[in-house]
Amino acid sequence: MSRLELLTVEGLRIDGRRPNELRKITAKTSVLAQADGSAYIEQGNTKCLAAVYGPQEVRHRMQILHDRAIINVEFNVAPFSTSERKKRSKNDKRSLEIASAIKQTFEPVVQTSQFPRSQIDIYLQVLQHDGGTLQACINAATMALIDAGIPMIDYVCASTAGCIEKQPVLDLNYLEESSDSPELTVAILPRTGKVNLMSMESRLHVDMLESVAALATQGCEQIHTILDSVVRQNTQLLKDSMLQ
Amino acid sequence: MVREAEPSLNEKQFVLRALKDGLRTDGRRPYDFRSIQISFLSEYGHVQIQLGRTRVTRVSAKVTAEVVRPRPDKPTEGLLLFNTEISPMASPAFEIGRPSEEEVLISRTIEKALRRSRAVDTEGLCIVAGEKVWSIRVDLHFFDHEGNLVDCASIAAITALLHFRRPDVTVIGEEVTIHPMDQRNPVPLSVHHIPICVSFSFFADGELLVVDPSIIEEQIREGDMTIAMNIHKEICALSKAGGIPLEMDQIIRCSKIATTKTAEITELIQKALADDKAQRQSK
Amino acid sequence: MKRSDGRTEPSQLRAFAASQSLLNRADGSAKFSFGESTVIASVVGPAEVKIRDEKMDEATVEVIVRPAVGFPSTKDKLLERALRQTVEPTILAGMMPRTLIQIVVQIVQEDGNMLSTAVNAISLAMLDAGLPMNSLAAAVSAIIDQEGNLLLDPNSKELENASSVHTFAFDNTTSYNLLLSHCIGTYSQEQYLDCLDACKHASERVHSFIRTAVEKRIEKEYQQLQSS
Amino acid sequence: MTENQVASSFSFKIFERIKPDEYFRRFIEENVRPDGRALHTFRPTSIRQGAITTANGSAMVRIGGTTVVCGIKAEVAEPRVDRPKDGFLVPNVELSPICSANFRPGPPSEQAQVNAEIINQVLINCDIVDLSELCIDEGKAVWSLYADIVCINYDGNILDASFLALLCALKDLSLPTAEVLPSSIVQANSSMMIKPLKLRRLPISSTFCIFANPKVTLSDPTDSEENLSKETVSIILDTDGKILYVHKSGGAMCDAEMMKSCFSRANERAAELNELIERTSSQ
Repeated sequence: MSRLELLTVEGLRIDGRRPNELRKITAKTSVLAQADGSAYIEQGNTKCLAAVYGPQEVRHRMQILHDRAIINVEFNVAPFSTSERKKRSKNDKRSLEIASAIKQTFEPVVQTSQFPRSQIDIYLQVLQHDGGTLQACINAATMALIDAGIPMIDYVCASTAGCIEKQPVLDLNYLEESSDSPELTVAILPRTGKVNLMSMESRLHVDMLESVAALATQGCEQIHTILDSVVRQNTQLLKDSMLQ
Repeated sequence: MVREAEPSLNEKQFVLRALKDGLRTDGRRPYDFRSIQISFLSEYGHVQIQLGRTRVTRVSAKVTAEVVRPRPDKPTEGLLLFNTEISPMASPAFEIGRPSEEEVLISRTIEKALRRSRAVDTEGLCIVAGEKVWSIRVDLHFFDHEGNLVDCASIAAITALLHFRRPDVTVIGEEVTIHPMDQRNPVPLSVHHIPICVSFSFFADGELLVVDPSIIEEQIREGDMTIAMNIHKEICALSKAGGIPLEMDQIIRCSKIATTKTAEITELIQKALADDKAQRQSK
Repeated sequence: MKRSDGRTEPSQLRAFAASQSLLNRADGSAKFSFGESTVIASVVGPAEVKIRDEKMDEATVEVIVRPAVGFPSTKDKLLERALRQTVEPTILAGMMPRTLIQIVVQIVQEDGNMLSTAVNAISLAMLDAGLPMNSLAAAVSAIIDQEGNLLLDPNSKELENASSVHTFAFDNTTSYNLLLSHCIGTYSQEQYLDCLDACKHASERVHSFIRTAVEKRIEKEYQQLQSS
Repeated sequence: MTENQVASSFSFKIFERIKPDEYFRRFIEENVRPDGRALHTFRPTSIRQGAITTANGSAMVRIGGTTVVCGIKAEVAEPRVDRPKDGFLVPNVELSPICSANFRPGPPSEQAQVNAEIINQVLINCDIVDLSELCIDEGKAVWSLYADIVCINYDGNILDASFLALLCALKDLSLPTAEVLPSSIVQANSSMMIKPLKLRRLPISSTFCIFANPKVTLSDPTDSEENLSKETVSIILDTDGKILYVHKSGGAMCDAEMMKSCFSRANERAAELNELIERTSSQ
């Protein structure tokens, strides 16, 4: 396999972005009529839909917790989401891992102790996959939870960063992700800057970790600004419509 | 499924108070690993790892090889498979056929640390492109769960891969001959680097941390993180799936700790392999 | 005659080895080997049982077999059922109604006779777990090779040359009852009865070995108690 | 029916339900079984070959209330790398909720898997068929036979019924002649049908169950008899009186004398069924 040139001489990336530039983000909330809260997010060509149901009755009595709500996450990738049709079952280890990571990310953030003996369902559906599935899912889930009016201590904003030829780059796309370069996904709580989730694949020198993580954190903060403005806009609209 | 008994409030408080004073219930300091015992069984590639001395975490790994057809999209690459199903032998909380969250995370961490980081040269496993390749499978058997299965499993898997020998092959034209072990010396796999997992548990809002958590520490922890690293200071996998939010500095500190632990463990593995080699030759 | 692994007698068994209480998470555990064939068994119970499997008048016995390599196949299912049906009659299950006795068998190394090795490992593990039992099962395998010789405790090389494979398990009551007979291949009734007889004698040796193993362990524990 | 009669017929049904073992014991003491059979008689058995026209070979077998259908479908497959000449014969037993309330929907039950495995092992180990007869072109294409044994109605003794059904379906099997064209496409000529598989021996299975109190052996147990007795003996013989498979487990009542009597009953049964198979095949 001939190696792809991922960085041009001018330091531009394969899709023309600068190393520290995010892809275009579009976020919408309340996209589904049936769900208690829902969101749709596009980060470049990665498209993800999230639906939140609950707090509601716990489905399996075995799982009831008496002091807080349980969070249940289901993650699904549409078979048409990649260039080659790949049927990935819901129980494939990778999907299970992502679902469990998202669940554990939101557990300390959602104020579950306000809803004892109940369950909050988060359903995630990836429609188009172009790198950074996990970050898109987390961002979509945050928006959907906010849309559902479930109390949280903060936003959870996620972003990826990698390292190509010793140059830290932000928000990898599919080509960059699959080229064997390291990919770090970070989710932070923007208010405190604390790291909630961190996951990395492929090899990265430990001395680079700090700078790559710092870049990812910057990305998270940028995403936070975008998501926050969407939420504020929506709330403003809602307020206006109520006042009329 | 038999549910794992939760530690009592008293136990919890005891462990936490001790940790605040920098002590652990099994007498270790916070950054200490339990003693690692590596024992080789009679076959090549069959290793048992024990963490600790009395109440041990015990995992064994067994490597086997067979000749198969390669995947059509990767005709020149051999296969590397891991089987990490955990039986109720390790702890009655595990169930057959339905992977628990813990099992999924262990399996994915091993996959990422050993396969995604290309620890084993899979292209060297090709015999005839598009026709025949070696399929190497690593079966992990979990015997006792006294905390930190993932580190124990990663050490077992990589040690077994380093120890394994496959039968030699000669290819003349289309003809492939596989030489039985007793006719020609078997050959080792080519292993590029040795990734070692180091796990951390966090307590008291992420202020306190321990390396190589025991089972009670795992039960009462607020968050966890696993870093897989090799001796070249490359991080092969890092996963902190939720749990208590941490400061970035804390994570960077953990990566530094992991660097030294990795170096120590790698040395230990290499010594054990050298000892075993000497022993086998003297026989 | 000389056998492929250096044994000189057709009725010679490979060296037994056993250790007990080697796992700390299980209620009872044991490792048993015939030569290179090694099995670890663990026993948990009496424990909570799933409502679906609950029996009102006795304990539910579950056996799980984990192969040394790969995922469990239907072959292991067959082994599971044979093992369960062999050891179940030796447990006083009526004393523990509505509970679960879970037995996990991990095959460590395969060199023939996995069924008989596993029966012996389970027996030892159940003793270690302190389950109420009425007797103790012990098993031995034999083959009839292509030349018609009866060989006890065959290794995997001898199994390749077998025309039939026989495994028998007996309890240790005075009448020495037959608990299991699992025989496959082509053979006559006389050959079957010969194997039955040979295995019966050999299993007495396994029984006495198990007895000494347990006695030694208890003695050791007692001494430790005394000295401390 | 008078009121009295209703009451008595009602009460013996209740008796059967609440004290099944005692109900059964009273029958056995009179040397008769609840369905009117003597202790050692098998239920009436019938065979219909070629019951399914869409299959390459099929048979329906009834043993009393137990009905099974075996259909064999042939597919072209690539042989294994290490056995380039051998085809495949894959038996599969299906026990769905349709045939009895004992079975739950979902993945195959233990009983179904175990029966399929017994059939498979006997086929492999007892020299019944020669799989190289299924070769189309060495190393390139072989026939793979999927023998699905579906139970329609379950009333005990599934092993005997499935074995008999499989055997008759194999006897009924006919395949088109096939060749591998230079373009490596397999062409089948369905106008030329052949009977590729010769059965080297005719394995016939007989199952018995043993009661502890009173100590008796029953041939061909029904579902309710199977539930009452845990100890069973299955014997597979060929028509020359060679034993192929003996399995006994589940209790400690059976001794060598009982085994001998089972052998002689199994021999009689084998002769009887052999005649029946001959008669059906010649029709």
